[in-house]
Amino acid sequence: MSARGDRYITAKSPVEGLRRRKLSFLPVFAQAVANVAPAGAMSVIPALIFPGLVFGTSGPNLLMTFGAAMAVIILVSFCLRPMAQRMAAVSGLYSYTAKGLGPRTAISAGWSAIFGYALVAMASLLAVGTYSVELFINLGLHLVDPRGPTALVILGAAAGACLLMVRGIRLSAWSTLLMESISIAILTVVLIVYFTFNASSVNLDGVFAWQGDFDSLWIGIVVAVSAFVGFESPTTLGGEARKPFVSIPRAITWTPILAGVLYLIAATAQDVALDEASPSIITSSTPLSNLISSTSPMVAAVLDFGIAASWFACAIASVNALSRILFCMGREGVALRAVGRTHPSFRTPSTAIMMVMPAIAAVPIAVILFGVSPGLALTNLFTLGAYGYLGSYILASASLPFFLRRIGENTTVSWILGSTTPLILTFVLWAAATVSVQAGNLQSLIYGAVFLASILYATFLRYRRPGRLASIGIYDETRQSDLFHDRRIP
Amino acid sequence: MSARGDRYITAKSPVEGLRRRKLSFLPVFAQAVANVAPAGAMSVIPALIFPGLVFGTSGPNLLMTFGAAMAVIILVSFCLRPMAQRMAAVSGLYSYTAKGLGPRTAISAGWSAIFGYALVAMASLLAVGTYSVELFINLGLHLVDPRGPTALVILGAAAGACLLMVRGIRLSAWSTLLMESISIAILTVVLIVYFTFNASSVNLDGVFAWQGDFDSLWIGIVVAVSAFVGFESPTTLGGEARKPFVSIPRAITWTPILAGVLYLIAATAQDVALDEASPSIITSSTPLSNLISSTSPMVAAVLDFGIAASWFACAIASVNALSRILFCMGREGVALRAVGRTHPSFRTPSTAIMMVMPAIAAVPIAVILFGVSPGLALTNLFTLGAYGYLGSYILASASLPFFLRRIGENTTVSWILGSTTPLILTFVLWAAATVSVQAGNLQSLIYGAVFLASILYATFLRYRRPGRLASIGIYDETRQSDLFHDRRIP
Amino acid sequence: MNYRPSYAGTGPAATSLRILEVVARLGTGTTAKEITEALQIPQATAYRALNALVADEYLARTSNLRGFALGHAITGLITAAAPPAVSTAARNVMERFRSGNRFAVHLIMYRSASLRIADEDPDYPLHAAFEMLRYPHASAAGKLMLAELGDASGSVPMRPLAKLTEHTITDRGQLEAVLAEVRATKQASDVNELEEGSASLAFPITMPDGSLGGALCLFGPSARFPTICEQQEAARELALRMAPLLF
Amino acid sequence: MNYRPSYAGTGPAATSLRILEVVARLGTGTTAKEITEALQIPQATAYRALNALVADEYLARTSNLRGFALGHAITGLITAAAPPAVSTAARNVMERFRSGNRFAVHLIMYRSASLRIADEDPDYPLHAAFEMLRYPHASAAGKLMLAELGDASGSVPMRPLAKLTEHTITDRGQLEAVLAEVRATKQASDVNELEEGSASLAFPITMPDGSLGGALCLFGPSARFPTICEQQEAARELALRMAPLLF
Repeated sequence: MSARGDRYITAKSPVEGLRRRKLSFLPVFAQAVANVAPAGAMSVIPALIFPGLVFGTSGPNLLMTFGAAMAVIILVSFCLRPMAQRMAAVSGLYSYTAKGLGPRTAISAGWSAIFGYALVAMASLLAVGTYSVELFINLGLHLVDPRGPTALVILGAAAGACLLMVRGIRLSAWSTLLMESISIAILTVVLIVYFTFNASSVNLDGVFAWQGDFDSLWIGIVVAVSAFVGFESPTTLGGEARKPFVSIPRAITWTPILAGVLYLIAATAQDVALDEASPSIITSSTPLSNLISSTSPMVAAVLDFGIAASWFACAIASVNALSRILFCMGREGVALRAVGRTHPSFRTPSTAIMMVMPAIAAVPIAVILFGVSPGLALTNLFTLGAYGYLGSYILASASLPFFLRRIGENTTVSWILGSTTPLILTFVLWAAATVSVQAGNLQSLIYGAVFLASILYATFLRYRRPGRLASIGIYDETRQSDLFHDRRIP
Repeated sequence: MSARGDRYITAKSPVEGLRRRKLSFLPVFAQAVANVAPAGAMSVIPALIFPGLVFGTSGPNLLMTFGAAMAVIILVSFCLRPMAQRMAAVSGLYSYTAKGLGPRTAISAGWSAIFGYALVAMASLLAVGTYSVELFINLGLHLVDPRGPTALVILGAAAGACLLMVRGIRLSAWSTLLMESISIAILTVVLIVYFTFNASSVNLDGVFAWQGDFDSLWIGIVVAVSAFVGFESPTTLGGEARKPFVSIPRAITWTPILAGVLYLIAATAQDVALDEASPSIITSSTPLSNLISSTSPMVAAVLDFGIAASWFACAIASVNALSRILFCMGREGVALRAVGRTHPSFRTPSTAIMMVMPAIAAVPIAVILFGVSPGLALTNLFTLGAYGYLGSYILASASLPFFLRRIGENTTVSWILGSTTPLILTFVLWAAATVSVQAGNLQSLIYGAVFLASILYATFLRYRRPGRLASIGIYDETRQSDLFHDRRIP
Repeated sequence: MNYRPSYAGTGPAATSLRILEVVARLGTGTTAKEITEALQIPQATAYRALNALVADEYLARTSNLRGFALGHAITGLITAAAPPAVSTAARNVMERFRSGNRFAVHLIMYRSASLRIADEDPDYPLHAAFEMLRYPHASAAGKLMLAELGDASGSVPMRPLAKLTEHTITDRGQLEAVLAEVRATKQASDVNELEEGSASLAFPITMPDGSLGGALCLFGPSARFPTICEQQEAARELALRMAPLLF
Repeated sequence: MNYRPSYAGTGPAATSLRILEVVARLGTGTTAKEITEALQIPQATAYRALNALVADEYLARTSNLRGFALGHAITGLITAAAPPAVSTAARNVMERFRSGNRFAVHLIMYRSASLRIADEDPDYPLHAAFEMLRYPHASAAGKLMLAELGDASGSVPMRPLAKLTEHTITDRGQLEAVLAEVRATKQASDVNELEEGSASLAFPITMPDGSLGGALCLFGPSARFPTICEQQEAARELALRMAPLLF
């Protein structure tokens, strides 16, 4: 039947050059978990972004906020899952949107996703630097000015991440798995130990109390959602996963659930722990570490190491995902053709990785050298990144019913999911933007500008390069070797 | 591969001559339901055998009794199911026992089953006669002596049944399905109508009350179990069912459940209805009919027709099962070789049917002509039949683990099921026999004599005809046509 | 040739397919124990899957009830999926014929009421291969098959007849008339029916029992149809020579 | 040839197998709609089964994601189950050879590391066919296969080597030595190893690419083994002549 499938099975894959179908389930799962960085997020985000909330005076309670965020993200994963079961995407939500809502919308989804991954990668490197220096301090090193060492650590981390990523997806995925496991283990042990020693002073009343209003709940949910973003990143490994239609749907289904459970536990724990902490600790950029260091600097150092490892893994995972979207855009001709190149022996999108990594490292280094507060910078970078993710989630979720209809597998459920999920996400994004604008924050405007630019670019392509626009939506297609081997037996 | 499977696939089936794999699920299910005869049983057995119990003064309550009996029977069906899934038996429990506990034990199981089927068939014909005459009376016919017409009806029914059975399993199975459906429908409608019109006088208190002692409970269970026997009869249709490994396990799993539910409803209804009836109605041989006829003779006539139809179907189903066991025994040489013949065009074990039917018809005719009370005769025939069934259930249930071990599919669950179920059944049988002997009843002695005879016969075969003993256990083996057709394509 | 157990699946369907594969490999008489060992699956899983396969007759138990064999229900899948085998000798005969012929010469085989391209002309690959497989009423080779099947309406689901070109026969009555002619002349033709501008002639290759096993197809531009028809005798002779080499 | 949908099953495995059959029939590009129509099953059931089959790579989606094709995971089953095809021409050559030979002459083919009896001598059916298929180390044809497979221990699960007769080779070292000799002499023998009193010689039939495709086996009483060996040249010549007719 070899010649028969001409129209159906292309001879040469559009994403040729990646190491195909070699990645087993665990590294695929690690990509999702690392990009979410639950260890990092549960130690930084709640404490960082809820400084006013954790006091429990005017904020909604953490459990409810995280629970609602988890529900929203699970809805998104329900929307992505059917597409992940049907298409071995290399550029994730970008290619889903291309298949569902068309190439022009896909440009916006792709740019949003790249924006999100880039900012989270920057924030991750910044967190790596901050926690590493905190680690040195807890180990007893006396630093006159932490800015120099922080910048150096960021530079080193960026170089190391770059090396791992270029050397191969398996190496980078397994190292993220290792680091993420270490960090989750450390955090768990430290929290257990801390609570065991401080059990007497634990007061759980505040955790389950409802003291906020609904306005603060919406904002809380937006922030909490940002602790889950990245769970969708295995959708960029469709070309490299061994069984993409098993491992990717499974990874994006279970990551939000796993992360959600960890967050609910950590939120409860920190709510209790920080309830009695002094304001200086709560407003620091490494609150959990500071809190613990008042008990034991050595334990705090271990904790710092774990959190730094988690963020390092997150940086790798983010850039891995980002580089694959860029790689596809390069292949399609809607980005620089050069980023569509793969490394001949490591079979990774090395050009894309090498091109984005300097920019990603430059931002946190600049932040540090210009003396911006790391805490403030982290907040801004994470929140800005979350806009990008949410934007791509909205477009990809809305793609589901159109995607299924296009391939002739229309279902009613897909229309329900594909309409409610984007509506909820849009409401969340809108609520966040409104509050942000009222607070005089430029975040929503920056993301708005990026989104607008993507629309302009898509329009430009529409009229000037329609051929390139038409080529959007490449993925890891079925190859001859995936088919029943129609050669003579035996 | 045709020649390859010589040792594994026999060229000629040992049960050649039956119409193979033509019977769809419904007639298979009908065989089970008809043999249980729920419509007949729920109108006769509880009222018939519980005359002392329905008064509610010293008896255990009906719901609990039937519930316990249902549980026991479901245990038996769990034991039979794995064997039915693996072996397309034509002689039911006889061949299961042969495969599990060996041919000598199988002789006892086979004789017990034949004994059970024969006695239930006799009782069924008697019930057909009794209810038909009751029908004539309700229709206004004045009969001087009901014995003559009853005997004639029995003779006619036996002849009709014989004709249907010889003409083909499909014809007889579909007619039993039809009759059983009619009778269940009639009974349901009549009971609903009766209770709707008499709703004011219904008193449900007695139904749920526990007034008995455990001794009477055991006896009650034995009697109630006899209302379920026959559910296993599709295991004799392995050669004729279209998909024996689907339809037979399904039929023997669902029949006890369906019958159990009907019984629980009917027991409740009758308990209530007969609670207020006069002793003359309760002690009559057609109590439900008499009860209703006091309201409307026309409705009672319809009810009589339904019950008679149910028993007629039961007679057919019993003899169908019986004749197939005899047929296999004939083929194996442990019964008259002649009964192993099949009808050349109807493809039924016609010789076996023609040989047993006269004997089966003779007994109820004799009972009637000798003026024995039909009620007393029914009780004795049904109870005696139940001994046969229970005996075969005990041996077949105990076969399960040995059967599975012999075919290399040993499981722990089978040992648990295969030891507890026979123990419970033995206890039930023992309790019944004890009470029966104490009451001076010969039933248990008669069955004991049959069982002993089967052991003696098996011992005779063991020493005098070991070859015939070795040939025991034939079933509908896989044939060449069941295998992947290894002929040239297309 | 490689024994390594084939790609492992996760779902219940995959377990069943892998069990079938083991039975196909080891042949009639494969036991449950051999299956659990080969697949490294729990006994309970294996028994459940085995009983389901036996119930649906994809497997059958051997007379001792211990062993398994492939059941008749799998025949359809294997028959449809097994690639047609064309020996070197047969290929050589085809090649020699092609070298003396201007037109495309394809060898078709029939499998459970559908077509398989057994030997494609390397110089002129089939354009409309997909349509040929899917719409037998539109091609010469397809018509040969429909004529052999007899009651085409009952045996092939082609309601309504798809219109591939202006000339495709979409009327059932007309198709029946054409099929009757095919039966009479023992050859079938298509001019612009499968693909605009292309014509073909098909000649049956019969199996030893006389039934239709394959077809020899000549393809060319529809304008050259008369010239294609001149090859008739040579093609018939080739079909006769191919039969023993194929079936 | 008959289109009627094959025997319908009830379980999820049956649904999957029937879907595979439809795809095999209709070929690459079969859509979900065509499958639900052919099988008369609910869409949701079909989609679930299709996605499970795609996940386990028994099916693959075509480039437009609408269509399906048989995936590589099914190869093992089809390869193992498909019956070996022996054409009339090949059978005739076998028959002519048999008519001038006192001993049994069987044609064996190899499929995914197992043997298939492709053409059995009608006058002397194989007694030990089951053992031949199951225990390749004990027969001449099996040894040819093991020699071709190279590292026999890794590719065939035969731990421990079954002892069929007193003479069966059960020592791995000894077997390896025998296999090395088989590779060198390009023939294999078995004397009393498969069945007491019987001996055989096997000669490889190679495929166009040079790999082992089948074997020609001479069977006779072990007492006559020297006489069987005299047929060597004739059998080798036959194997050469059979190759293009088979592969």
